[in-house]
Amino acid sequence: MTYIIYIAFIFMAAGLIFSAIRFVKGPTAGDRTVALDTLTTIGVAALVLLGYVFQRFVYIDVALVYAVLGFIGVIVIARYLEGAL
Amino acid sequence: MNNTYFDLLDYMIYGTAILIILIGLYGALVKKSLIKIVIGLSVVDSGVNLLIVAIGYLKGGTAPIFSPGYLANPIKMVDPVPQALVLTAIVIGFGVTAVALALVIRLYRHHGTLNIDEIKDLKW
Amino acid sequence: MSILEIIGGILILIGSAFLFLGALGIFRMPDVYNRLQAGTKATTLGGMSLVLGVGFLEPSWMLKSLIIIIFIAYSNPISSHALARAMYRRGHYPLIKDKDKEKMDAYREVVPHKTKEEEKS
Amino acid sequence: MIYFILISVLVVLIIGAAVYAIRQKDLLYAVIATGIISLILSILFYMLQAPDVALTEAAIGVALTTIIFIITIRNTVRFEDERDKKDKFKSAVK
Repeated sequence: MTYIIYIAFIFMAAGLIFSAIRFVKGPTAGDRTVALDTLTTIGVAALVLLGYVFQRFVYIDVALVYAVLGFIGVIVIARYLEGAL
Repeated sequence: MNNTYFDLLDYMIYGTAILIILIGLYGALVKKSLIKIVIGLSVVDSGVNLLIVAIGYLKGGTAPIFSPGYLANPIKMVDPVPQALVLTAIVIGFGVTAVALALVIRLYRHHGTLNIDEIKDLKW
Repeated sequence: MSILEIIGGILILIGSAFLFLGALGIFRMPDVYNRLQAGTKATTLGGMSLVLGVGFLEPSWMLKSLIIIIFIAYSNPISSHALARAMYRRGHYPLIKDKDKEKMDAYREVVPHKTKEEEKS
Repeated sequence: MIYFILISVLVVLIIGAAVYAIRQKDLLYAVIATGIISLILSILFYMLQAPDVALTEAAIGVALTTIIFIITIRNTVRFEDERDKKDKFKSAVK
């Protein structure tokens, strides 16, 4: 079970790095916003798995709040790009 | 799962926090655009918060929150005072950022520019 | 090792693999719409599977895991749809031939956007 | 060891995002970079055993700060060097 969590953390760290590279390279504003969205989803998953590692039930609330509020920033940026904010 | 993984990582966190403070300070001092100055102040705020929380960290500790999972298996807790301070500082930092951005919008409507070299008169 | 732990471990592996593949898709795909498709669908499946796996590992956390899954399931499609519509209205074409772009311009009455000529200005 | 890798990745990402937010000429991209700084900072708070601080940082840093910066950029200019180019969709304020 320990090795499974190690492998999952390595996968998520690689995902964070790839999304960050796309954020730096991306030619348009949409690419960078997609990178932010992916980073948010990977962050929620990482928070839940870290909560399991630390064995505290209270820690899951952070991931819950993050999943609720994380997409508002992306929607505001999208409305601004659309010209309709 | 053992919790004693912070060997040299705490120094790494300290170095990161100080580096972020210096980067934000550079942005706030050197850049010409007013919004970029506010972004620099926000980055400084993040670095200070990270530094204070890292000072209160205890190796192998857990969060200072009582819950049934903690009472079944009690181990030592980290210092709760810096966390309370940072919790207030985050909200105050957001208020400072909001007021600064409101002033930026007022300045732009009056002067038509955001370059601080072109905003010279004190009265508006 | 009980049966719940085996199921949870397999779900965590699947979830982390899909998160990694979604990020790799963002890195490798050629234009904005392909990157949206890779970066939102794959990471939605990955995140939901990983959170469900943690819920299987600790059965008393299952209710909160299901709530997180519901929030991922409604927040990710909303953000991806808003972003795709913004890029379409801004005048970004996908990687298609020039004669197919006129087909895309035929939808201007339904959803107004900038055409190929206006994009240059 | 695995935490060393994870925290190293987070530290590199947060320093890179800070440098990017300061050096980028386009202010919209700088604002997105501050959102990434806030996200990574929230995960670091979480790993430093401060979940309440992480919760506040997630709520304020990701949603509210991005919103007020975007509203400011919409009401002023998008680019740092104003004479270079104007935003196509910038509506008239004055």
